Amino acid sequence: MPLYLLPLFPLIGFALLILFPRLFPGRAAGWLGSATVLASFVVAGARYLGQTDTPAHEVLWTWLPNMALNANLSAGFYLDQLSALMALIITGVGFLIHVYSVSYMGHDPKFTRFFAFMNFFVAMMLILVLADSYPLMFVGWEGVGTASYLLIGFWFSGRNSEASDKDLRGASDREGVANSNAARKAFIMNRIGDLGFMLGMFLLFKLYGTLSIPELAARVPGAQVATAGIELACLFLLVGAIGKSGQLPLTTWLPDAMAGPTPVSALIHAATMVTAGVYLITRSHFLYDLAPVASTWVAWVGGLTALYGALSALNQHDIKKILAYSTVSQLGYMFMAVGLHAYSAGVFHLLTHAFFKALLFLSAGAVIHALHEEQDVRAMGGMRKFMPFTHIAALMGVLAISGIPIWSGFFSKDAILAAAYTSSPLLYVVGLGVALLTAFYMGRWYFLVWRGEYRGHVPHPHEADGLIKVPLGILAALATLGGFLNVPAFLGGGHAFDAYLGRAIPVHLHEIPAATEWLLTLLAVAAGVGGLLWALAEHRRRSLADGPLGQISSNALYLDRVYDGLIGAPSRAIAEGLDVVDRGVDGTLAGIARTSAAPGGLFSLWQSGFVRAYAVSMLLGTALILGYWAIKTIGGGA
Amino acid sequence: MAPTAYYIALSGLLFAIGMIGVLTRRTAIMVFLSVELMLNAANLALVAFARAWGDLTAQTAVFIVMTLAAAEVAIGLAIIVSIFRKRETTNVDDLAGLKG
Amino acid sequence: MIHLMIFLPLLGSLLLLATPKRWRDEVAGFVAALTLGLGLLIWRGGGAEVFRVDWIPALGVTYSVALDGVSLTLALVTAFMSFIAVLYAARRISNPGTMLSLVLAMETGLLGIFAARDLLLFYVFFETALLPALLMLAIYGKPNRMRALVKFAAYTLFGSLLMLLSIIGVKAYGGSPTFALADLIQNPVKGAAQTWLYLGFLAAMAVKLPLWPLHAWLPDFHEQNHDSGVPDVMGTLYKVGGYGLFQFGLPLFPDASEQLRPILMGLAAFTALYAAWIAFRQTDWKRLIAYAGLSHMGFVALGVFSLNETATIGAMYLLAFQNVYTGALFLAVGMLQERVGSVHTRVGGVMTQAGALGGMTLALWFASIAVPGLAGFVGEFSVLLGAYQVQPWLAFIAGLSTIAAAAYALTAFQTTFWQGRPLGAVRVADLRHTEWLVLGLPLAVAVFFGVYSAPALNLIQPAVRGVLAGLGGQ
Amino acid sequence: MIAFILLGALTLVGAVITVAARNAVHAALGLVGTLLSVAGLFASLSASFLAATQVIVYAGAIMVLFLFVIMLLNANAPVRGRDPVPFVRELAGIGGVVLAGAFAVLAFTYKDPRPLAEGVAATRGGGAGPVGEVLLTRFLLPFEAVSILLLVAIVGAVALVNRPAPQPDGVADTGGLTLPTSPDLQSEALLPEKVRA
Repeated sequence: MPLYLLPLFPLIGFALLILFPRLFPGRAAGWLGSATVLASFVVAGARYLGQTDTPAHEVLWTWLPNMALNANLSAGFYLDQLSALMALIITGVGFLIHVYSVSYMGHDPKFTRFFAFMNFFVAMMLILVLADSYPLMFVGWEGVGTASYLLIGFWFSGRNSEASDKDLRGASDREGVANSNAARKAFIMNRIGDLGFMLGMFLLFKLYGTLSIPELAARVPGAQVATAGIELACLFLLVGAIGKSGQLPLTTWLPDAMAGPTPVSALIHAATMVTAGVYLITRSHFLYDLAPVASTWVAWVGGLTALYGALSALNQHDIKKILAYSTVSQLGYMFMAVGLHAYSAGVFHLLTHAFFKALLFLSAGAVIHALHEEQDVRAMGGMRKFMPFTHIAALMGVLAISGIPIWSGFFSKDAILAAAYTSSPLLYVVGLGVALLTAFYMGRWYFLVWRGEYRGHVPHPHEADGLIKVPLGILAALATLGGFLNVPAFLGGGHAFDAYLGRAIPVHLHEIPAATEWLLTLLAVAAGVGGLLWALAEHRRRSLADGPLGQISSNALYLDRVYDGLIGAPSRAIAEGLDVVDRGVDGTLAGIARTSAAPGGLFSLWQSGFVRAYAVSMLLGTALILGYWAIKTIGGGA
Repeated sequence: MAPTAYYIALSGLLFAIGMIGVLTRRTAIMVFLSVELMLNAANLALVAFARAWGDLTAQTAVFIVMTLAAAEVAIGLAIIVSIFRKRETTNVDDLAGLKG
Repeated sequence: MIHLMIFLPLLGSLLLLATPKRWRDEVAGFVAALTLGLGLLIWRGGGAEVFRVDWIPALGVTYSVALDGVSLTLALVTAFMSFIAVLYAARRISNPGTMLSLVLAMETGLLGIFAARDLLLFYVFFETALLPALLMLAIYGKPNRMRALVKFAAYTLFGSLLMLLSIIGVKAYGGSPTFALADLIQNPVKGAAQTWLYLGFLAAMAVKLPLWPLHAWLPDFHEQNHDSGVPDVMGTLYKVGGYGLFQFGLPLFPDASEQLRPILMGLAAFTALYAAWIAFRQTDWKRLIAYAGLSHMGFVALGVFSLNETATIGAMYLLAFQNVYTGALFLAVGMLQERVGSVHTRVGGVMTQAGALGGMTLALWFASIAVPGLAGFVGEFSVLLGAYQVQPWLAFIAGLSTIAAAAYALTAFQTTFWQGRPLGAVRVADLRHTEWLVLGLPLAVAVFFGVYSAPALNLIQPAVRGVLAGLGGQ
Repeated sequence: MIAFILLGALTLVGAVITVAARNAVHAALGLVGTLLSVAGLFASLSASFLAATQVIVYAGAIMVLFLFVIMLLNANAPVRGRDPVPFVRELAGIGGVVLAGAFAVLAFTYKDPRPLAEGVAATRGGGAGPVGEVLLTRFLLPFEAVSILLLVAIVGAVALVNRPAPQPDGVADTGGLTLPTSPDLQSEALLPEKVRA
């Protein structure tokens, strides 16, 4: 089966749903949308099973001028172990979330449009991971940004924009403005990153004369290029990755992006799109391997973001915002891993994170649904009684993300921490601290939502329906058992995942004595368990609602305000100023026109309409010319 | 026979007198009469040159100028008459509708 | 066939004056469609070779025309967008005879500009196209149109005058027997004279690009034009400065363009950023799109001035296809104005009631701000990539405008189409009848050439290579 | 030479009377004097046909027309009033003198290209025969054009002077001249009846 089928199926779904929405009454649109993603999943599965060690490269058609080696760049798809894995995650998790959405979005008037956008997103994400060149990857890159924009702003006029009640309408309008602003912010911040990505491409082209990834991979190791150039290119690409993955300093759009419907948060802002930055760096491993400084930057950006996200998550009160900051933090882990050249560990965490974070978001969505759009954790509690199935699923997710043994997060986080320990002790300490904080805020989330007494306003919350339970169940199973794909050697495993990915991405094996490994593992587990126990203790003391750090954490370390003051406000002011200047250029010219019209005024005085005035002018002119002529004749003739 | 230069000088003088008339008189008809003077000055010069060069072309031109003058007088006087009817004046300074 | 294509719209324009009112729409549409059809036939036939006869032998003016490569691409886009403009004008404007006639007359001027291979003929068509543009503004403009009109005419005529002088200078100093491009290239001007003549030529092209600081006519021109946006489409097509520089400027003034490269590139990059930044502040849709177009023109100029093959290809690609989506955006604004009675960007909530209009506008905006997969990206990316190879910092400055572009486009879109519809505001109808075609066809073109660029690339790339090879560089 | 001096003096005297006379009839008569003198000058330049035409057409037909109009409009009353444009008279005087001087200077630098007798012979005395020959062969087209011009002038003169039929409500037609900016034209309904008569 050709690779282009992968993005083609969801694209067809998108085209049908957006062009002919009337053809799909009721839930038909949801089923069509899910079916196209399932079809892609089948293709991805088939390609995975039929995969060999040589990557598949299928060229489609000529696209961009002169951007391959002495030729025009073609659009084409490229499938190696990394992209096969990503394609499976995207279509698999994507399919589950589509099914979930059929129920979750069932009552939304824009149901069809929602699935159109979701399909569009899946198609773009598949193009991103399957692209055989950086520009084509950029298509998917901005395409997912576009989809993200559309979906964050899905309720662009609020959810009650047609309400006749004045208060309801006013609230809806405010919600609309907030949603729209969040969407726009996401797109613009992504664009900042995209400029970095573009500059990286330009520099790569300057250095190597091609933007095709296979050609680059073949050319880079042997080429005689100054290291500074590679470092700079890698830093440019890092800017791109930072923008897409919500890393510091371009992180503030990601928490705001929770304005979108919950399945969107699960699919785009947790499981897939935001991990594109990790994918980009892993895909460019042949460059980062040659750029130690840039790699260190990647690792530190990741480490600091992990810390930032964890600190910001400590005292959030929105059920989705906690998860959003958690995503920021976990993405930081992945960056840390790939920055330390532990690509396999980073991608493995990407995989397990996709499972447990999607699971957490979807169960949060189920709760929000049950409580009629209530999102404040202080108005929840005790949901365990009302929604036992969802509770179990959510618990699996919490245990996974906290790194409790046998759950998937344990294995992936452990690998990252091990890599950090060998490369940079300082980063290891940061990582370990973040692990503790993670366990705490996830424990806080769990206890506030599911335990204690019910504080909600809805009399009898209902358990989710079957369509929601199935994806939750599957994801819970994956979040629990996914870690066994990559059991490390000292635990008696065979590094199956590392070996698989190692066929495409070189794995830098860290030689750590087994004893040290055990020690590291114990420390990590201790951090996870400690964090959960800390949360439990606070829960017992009923002081959990007010997390540590107070306002500083709630306001996400005031980063938003700093940006608005440092960048937003000045650039608006400059725009204002330039506009005035531009009209002023006009003004200046108008002034010149007036000045030149002043002698014109004299002339118009002369144009008095009196015939004789005109005649005198004529006479004077004639007399002047003839007089000059006569004088000249006298002078010359004499 | 007087040399051509004399005729040209006379023509120039006549032209200048006509010009001054055009500029100083305010009655439309007087302006018209002065214009006729200027036309005659030009005619005189043309005929003088025709003799100097022995070419009848200039005389033809003078003939045509005369015809034009006739036409011009016919139209011009008609305009003056109709203006006078409307404005009861032939003072050119009152006719300042072309003010810029 | 090429002559028929150039002059058919003019014939149609004259024919319209003699057509009964009820048939005017049909006649104009038929003529515009026929012109486009002829263009496509020429394309299928591999373009039209240079056709040359003497026009005014005493002055050395020839009638030399050709449609190939870049000029064919632009001519096709012009014919296409004129057709769209005619479609919309027929639907929107009551008793549109004069407007249709002017649109068609302008189409002839524009096609002539692209086809001309004689500098003086180019100048003649250049001025021919100006007249309908002025008339459209004068007849159909808004109350403050006189100011805009005077400004537009003053800038353009000032530039044209300098261009005429340098055209004459090129022939005089180079010693060419005629004004035909081929002859002029055979007899190049040498030394400092070339630089001065280039500057004169540049002045006209910079007005028409437009390039900062000669752009001030553009926002007023669009702001004051008819609400339907039809004249704006033609005005967008009239921004032929980039083409003129490429087709005539580079071959005739190779040394000068090499010499002035950094300065001109700087000016172009600055224009791109400056316009995008100002656009952010605009609250009038037409001014906003005008500044957006100005920003694109900065990119076009950056590509042409860089003398880099990839960048120049990108510039021509961008020049051709920005006509499509910028023009369609102007028409979308026309539709918006018809519905809400305003071109202000703070209307709010239009998309809650007119989903298709909002969606199409958004998609066209995405094309305009160069989201990959749409036509704007191919051009803009190539320009930036090429320019980076020559002047990295200038490419960076121009690249900043992609961020500003997202800001201005999405802000205006949001405050008009998203958010809540004000209580008590009139209900907005969605797209109807031909409006679907008017927005849908350009969008389809923008998508098609964003994904599959080969048809246009096959025309542009050899032409650019030919011109740049003539410079002896790159 | 003597003839030239005499005729030239007469011409200038007539011209000065034309320009300076307060009475329009006197001015017209002065012009007649000038025209007749110029006719004499034409004769002295051996342009006999033109001299005759000058007397018949100019001094005869045109001047009669002038006098007729002057009498009709009663326009020989001098017009009084301030000059609306400053220094017109002074400027006109200076300009006129400079012009005349320049003409004179230039005229006296002119040298006859050949003996004048040769020229006279070449123009064959400028009689009706030679002039008519040139006029009806070489300059046939201008000749015809001029005839058409005359026709147009006649029609135009008739159309201009022709008074429109009075409107039923007593408001006179503006004759197509609608210049709303001029208050004079709008108040023309108030014109005294005798002007229309």
